[in-house]
Amino acid sequence: MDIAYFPGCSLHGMAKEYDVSTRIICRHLGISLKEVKDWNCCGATAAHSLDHLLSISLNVRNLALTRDMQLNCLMTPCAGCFSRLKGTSYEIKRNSQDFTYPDSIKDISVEHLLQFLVDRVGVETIKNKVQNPLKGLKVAAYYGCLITRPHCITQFDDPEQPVSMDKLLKALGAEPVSWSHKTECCGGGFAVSDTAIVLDLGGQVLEAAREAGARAIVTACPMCQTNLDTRQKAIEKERGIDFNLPIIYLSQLIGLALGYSPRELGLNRLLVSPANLFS
Amino acid sequence: MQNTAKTALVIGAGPAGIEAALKIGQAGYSVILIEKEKQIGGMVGKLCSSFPRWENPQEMLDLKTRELGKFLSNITLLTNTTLKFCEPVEKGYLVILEDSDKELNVKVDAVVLATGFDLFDASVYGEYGYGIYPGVMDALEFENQLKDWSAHKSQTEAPGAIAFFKCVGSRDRSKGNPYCSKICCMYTAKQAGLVKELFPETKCYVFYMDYRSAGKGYEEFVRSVIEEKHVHYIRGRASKVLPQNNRLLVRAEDTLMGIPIEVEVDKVVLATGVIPRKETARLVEAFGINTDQYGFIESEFGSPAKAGKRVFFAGGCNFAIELPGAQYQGAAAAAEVINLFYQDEQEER
Amino acid sequence: MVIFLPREKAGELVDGLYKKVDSYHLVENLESCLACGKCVGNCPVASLTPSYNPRQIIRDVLTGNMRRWLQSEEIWRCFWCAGCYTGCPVDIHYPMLVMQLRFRAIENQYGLKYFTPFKRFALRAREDALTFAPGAKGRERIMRLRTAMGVSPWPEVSEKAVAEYKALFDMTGTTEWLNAINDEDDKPVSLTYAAGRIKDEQS
Amino acid sequence: MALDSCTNYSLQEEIQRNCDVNLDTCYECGKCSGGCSNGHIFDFTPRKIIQLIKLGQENTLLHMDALWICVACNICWDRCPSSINIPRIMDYLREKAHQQGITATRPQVETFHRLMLDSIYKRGRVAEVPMMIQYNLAIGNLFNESGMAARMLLKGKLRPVLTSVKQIQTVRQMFNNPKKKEG
Amino acid sequence: MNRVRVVEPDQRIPEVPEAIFLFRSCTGSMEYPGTENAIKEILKLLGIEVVMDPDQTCCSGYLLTCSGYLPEFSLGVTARNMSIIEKSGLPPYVFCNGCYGYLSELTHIMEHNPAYKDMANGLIGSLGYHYKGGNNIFHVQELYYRLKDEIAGKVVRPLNGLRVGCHYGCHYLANQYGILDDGGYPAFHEELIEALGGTPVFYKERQMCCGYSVGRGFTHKEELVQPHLYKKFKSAREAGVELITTVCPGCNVALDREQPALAKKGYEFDIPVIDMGQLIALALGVPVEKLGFGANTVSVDKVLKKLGVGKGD
Repeated sequence: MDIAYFPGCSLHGMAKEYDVSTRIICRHLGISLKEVKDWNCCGATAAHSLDHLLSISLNVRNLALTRDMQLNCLMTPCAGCFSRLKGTSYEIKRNSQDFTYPDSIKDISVEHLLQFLVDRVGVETIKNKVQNPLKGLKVAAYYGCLITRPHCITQFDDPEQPVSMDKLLKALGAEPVSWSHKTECCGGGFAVSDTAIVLDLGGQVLEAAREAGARAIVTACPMCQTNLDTRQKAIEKERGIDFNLPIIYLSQLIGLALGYSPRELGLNRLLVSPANLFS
Repeated sequence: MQNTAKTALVIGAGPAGIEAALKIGQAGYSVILIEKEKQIGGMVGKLCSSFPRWENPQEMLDLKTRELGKFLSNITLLTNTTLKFCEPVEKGYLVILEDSDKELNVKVDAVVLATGFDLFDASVYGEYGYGIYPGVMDALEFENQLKDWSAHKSQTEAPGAIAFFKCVGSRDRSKGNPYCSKICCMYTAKQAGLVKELFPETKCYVFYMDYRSAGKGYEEFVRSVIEEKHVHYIRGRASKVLPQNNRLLVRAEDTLMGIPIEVEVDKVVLATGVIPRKETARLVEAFGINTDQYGFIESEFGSPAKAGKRVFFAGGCNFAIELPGAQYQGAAAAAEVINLFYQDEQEER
Repeated sequence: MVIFLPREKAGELVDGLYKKVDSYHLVENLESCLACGKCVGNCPVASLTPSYNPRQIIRDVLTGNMRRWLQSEEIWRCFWCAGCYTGCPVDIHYPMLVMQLRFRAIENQYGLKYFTPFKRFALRAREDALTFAPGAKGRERIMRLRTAMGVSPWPEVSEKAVAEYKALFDMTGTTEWLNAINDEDDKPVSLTYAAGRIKDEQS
Repeated sequence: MALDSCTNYSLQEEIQRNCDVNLDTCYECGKCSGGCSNGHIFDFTPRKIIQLIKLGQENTLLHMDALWICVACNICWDRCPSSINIPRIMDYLREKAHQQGITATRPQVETFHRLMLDSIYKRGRVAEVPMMIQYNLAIGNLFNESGMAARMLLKGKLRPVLTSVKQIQTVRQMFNNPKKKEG
Repeated sequence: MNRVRVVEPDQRIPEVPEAIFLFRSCTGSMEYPGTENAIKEILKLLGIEVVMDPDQTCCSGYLLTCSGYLPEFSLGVTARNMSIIEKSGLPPYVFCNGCYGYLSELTHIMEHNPAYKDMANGLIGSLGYHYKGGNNIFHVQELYYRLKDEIAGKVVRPLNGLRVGCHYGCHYLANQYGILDDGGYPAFHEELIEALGGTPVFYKERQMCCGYSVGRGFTHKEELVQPHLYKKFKSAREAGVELITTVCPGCNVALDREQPALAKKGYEFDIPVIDMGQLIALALGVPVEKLGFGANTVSVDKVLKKLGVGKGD
């Protein structure tokens, strides 16, 4: 099937491996991703923090570009972009802005990779395609703030105790641990600008995952990944605990199960190396 | 004199239904009292104490059972029985009652619905982790727990701390229940008080928005729980439950201090709100009567207990209600039925 | 920079603290506090020092949060006008609570600097059974005034009275208790109820 | 808390109009604040913020620290029994503070946001490497995080190759919309 | 809370005593000796004998107790003074709210907690005293109000519309073991003022504490007491108050002595503050030199001029 694909800035930068692996698994699942032509940044935290109207208009442009491609489903692997795009379509549907938009862009459904895989592709389909199941790999499924929250916008899974990713991971043969911080915030928005907050919040998440006995954290959000991955050293120093928890993208894990090599999926690009997980 | 010409069907043998059946039976008319459970008593049968006087509801039930026994000639009690089918006929209904093996066709002249209420399904609140963390239980489960504890007090070791969350599934627009379930404040106070009775060392925290104790002796009851039993009330709706070293960590704001706080407890009891029974919806359809937007039975204008043509109601199927209230309504419904029957007889003469 | 205020841990609270605080049994009905805040509305100090909040102090005593009020300057600000008590729907004699909170503070050597002036007065009162009896210069003035009115130049206080007043001081151990207090070991207090939570403190 | 002298009694209406919320539905239950990711370091918890809006304490609100440490995790919005969109309110207040040129209690946060917007203005997308450099210049610490940056560079995470939007003017014109004051 | 909070004057004082025990107030007798004297003069005119006992000591003061005296001591002192009063067999009258509140508070404590009574008796027993207990404490203002009409009849120097603002003082109002009038909104001082031919002014902050209370004037003068007093005086001036009356030397000290400090800060009020007794005495024609206005910081002269009383006569 043809799907409009919105990679977003981080997948063109720091989170390249996420982009790559997503494209790989989609190809494998017979989905042709049509990257939105000439897309622009969703505005991220900055836009909605300082200029709400801007953040709306930026995403309206993206939606409009999608419509020009005659596609009515826009999929993005980035939780941030997802939240902004979906939020925008939610707001223009409620018409809370005193502007009018072409109706055609209102019924473009914005979906996050996870939601897309679970709802459209289906866990079974993926399960059947698994080449080498990730036997007994204990992982913590980390959803973060933006994939399931707020429910009135995302309309996907339980906002507090989501299960979709756990289902997916089970299908891959992995063992998702049950843990407390599935949807607690890692402070990603402040990754650069206020490290103290990140160390505090991110630390809580890592500790929870460790206590639950996970050997890796699976995420579907480049901010969470970058944040927990790059800050892990600092957090370890602050808390005096040696976590050594690789933060792996969902798409990479699926890729592995589908039989692709770690190198193709860019697992080597993670700061906390997952090498020992698959040896 | 005894008049068995007229028969009333009372559906549900909770306090309201029993009361209605008794009054109608005592007035000399015959009554069929059906109960889908094996036991009579409804909700009350599941409780281990009552407010505002710490009485054991079981005693009250036994009393009522004895009274029922006195009127067996008039009152037929059928447990494990449900209403299978009903069709309106002239001055009454033709109903088919069914239990495990047999069916029973009767013509009844009036029907009293006393199907009671149900408890809100707390698992809707992901943040409280009901059904995920074993320590988190809803109000009824905790009543059982209390019964269990008081039964084998000696061999249970006291829990360190228990947190009670109020307004779970009540006063929550986002969950579609904007109404106040009315009884939770009181039964929470009761449960917390009982815990302190059993284990004085156990710390009890009640997270509340405000406690609503409108009723004879209710305010005094709650205050006594706070002042004499030293249950600790924290004003603020609990926000999150996290597992922490095999206990539960409760996060909330103490809105009186304006400070986010954390409490580590062993059990979390959710004071779940009140919702209409599913069965009620079926009956409502069968008898063609009105309900409010939530599915609670509505009374006809100007009448305390009349729901439709020869159909009356009592107790929890109308709204959350405590034991005495249910009995009042049972009596009220009975009065209407008796009056109706009397009118019929006048016409027949 | 970020000051990381921990979330308050209910576990750290002292159980039944109010019983320990109210050692003189002067506010035994403290637990009946309805937290209605009428006291705060009546309070002249609260209107000047927003962080001073009788309701919150009572609450902290009840919850057993020792730390905050013990090191707070707030408890030393109370005017003892008892406006709170006058209005209280359950007749909690808040001033009597504050009195005992201050005892505790002194025991733990917090805010001694607020007490030392009274220590001076007390020890002088001990000398002539009159509180606020001034020094030599003041005495002259008083005598001048009183003579002008044609009354005894100094209030008639008998030797007996003075002696027995002093005696009571010593019998009850008040004297050495007072002398034992010296402001060297004064521990600092601050507006703890304002700290970190509520920023603008302008009155 | 001392009530602010300059009270804006229309603040509540203003916020309700712009943020599509109804603050009168607030139960004051504090569920938002109890779970708030950063609630324990907020100077005003979300519950208080709503109360302050009702009291029209605009000045206090625009100067508070909470504006700049809210992580926009949406927990408050999602748990609120009246589903009040608190994150949007925070955005609105932050935007207002920014437009009025009130210096943020966390300047570096504001700087970061501004640089991000600049980058979007320049090429329609965020380019991490140049932005980090600018940021370090702005906060006057050239070697901030440089150690980490090096490690990321080794992993090939920081790619100097920059992609941009072709029809950049369509993006730029969004910036000059009348509603936005150039700050 | 079934305590009677408010009583009628003739319940409080069923019949007017021929003689009373006047409880000396330290502040009253030293800071404003005029107060004590005025009372004696008035009661002489009303034909009531005043008895004072040199053996009576300071009541040992709210100020000190609630800032850290040991209650053991305070109880002892109170018991001792009360037993002296009991010996005299006269009704005890105080003219200082401090003494009033303090005595009634501590006697109440001893009544409601016998252990303390025994403890106190144990203390004073060694000095040869015994405290029985169960007596009422009265405040002279209650007597004034009880005798309002007599006083009105005896007025020779009417206040001819002098705008007087009253200050009740907290420790009388807050001490609700059966006081005159409603602690929430008292008005009997105003009635007295009217009886004397003055114009009572119900200024906004008339019930506001004097700020001297319990010595915050020594520890928090700058940041608390002065802004606090500023509010009170401001509202008084806006209401056009020419004179403030107190029934407590302590309040008098606070309201009177603090005004120069406020003036230094640029808040000039210059409202004289005298004791209710002194004002009544004036109206009853007691010679002004017997009232010791020399003790006041804020000069009372312009009030005296308005009443046509020269310093001399």
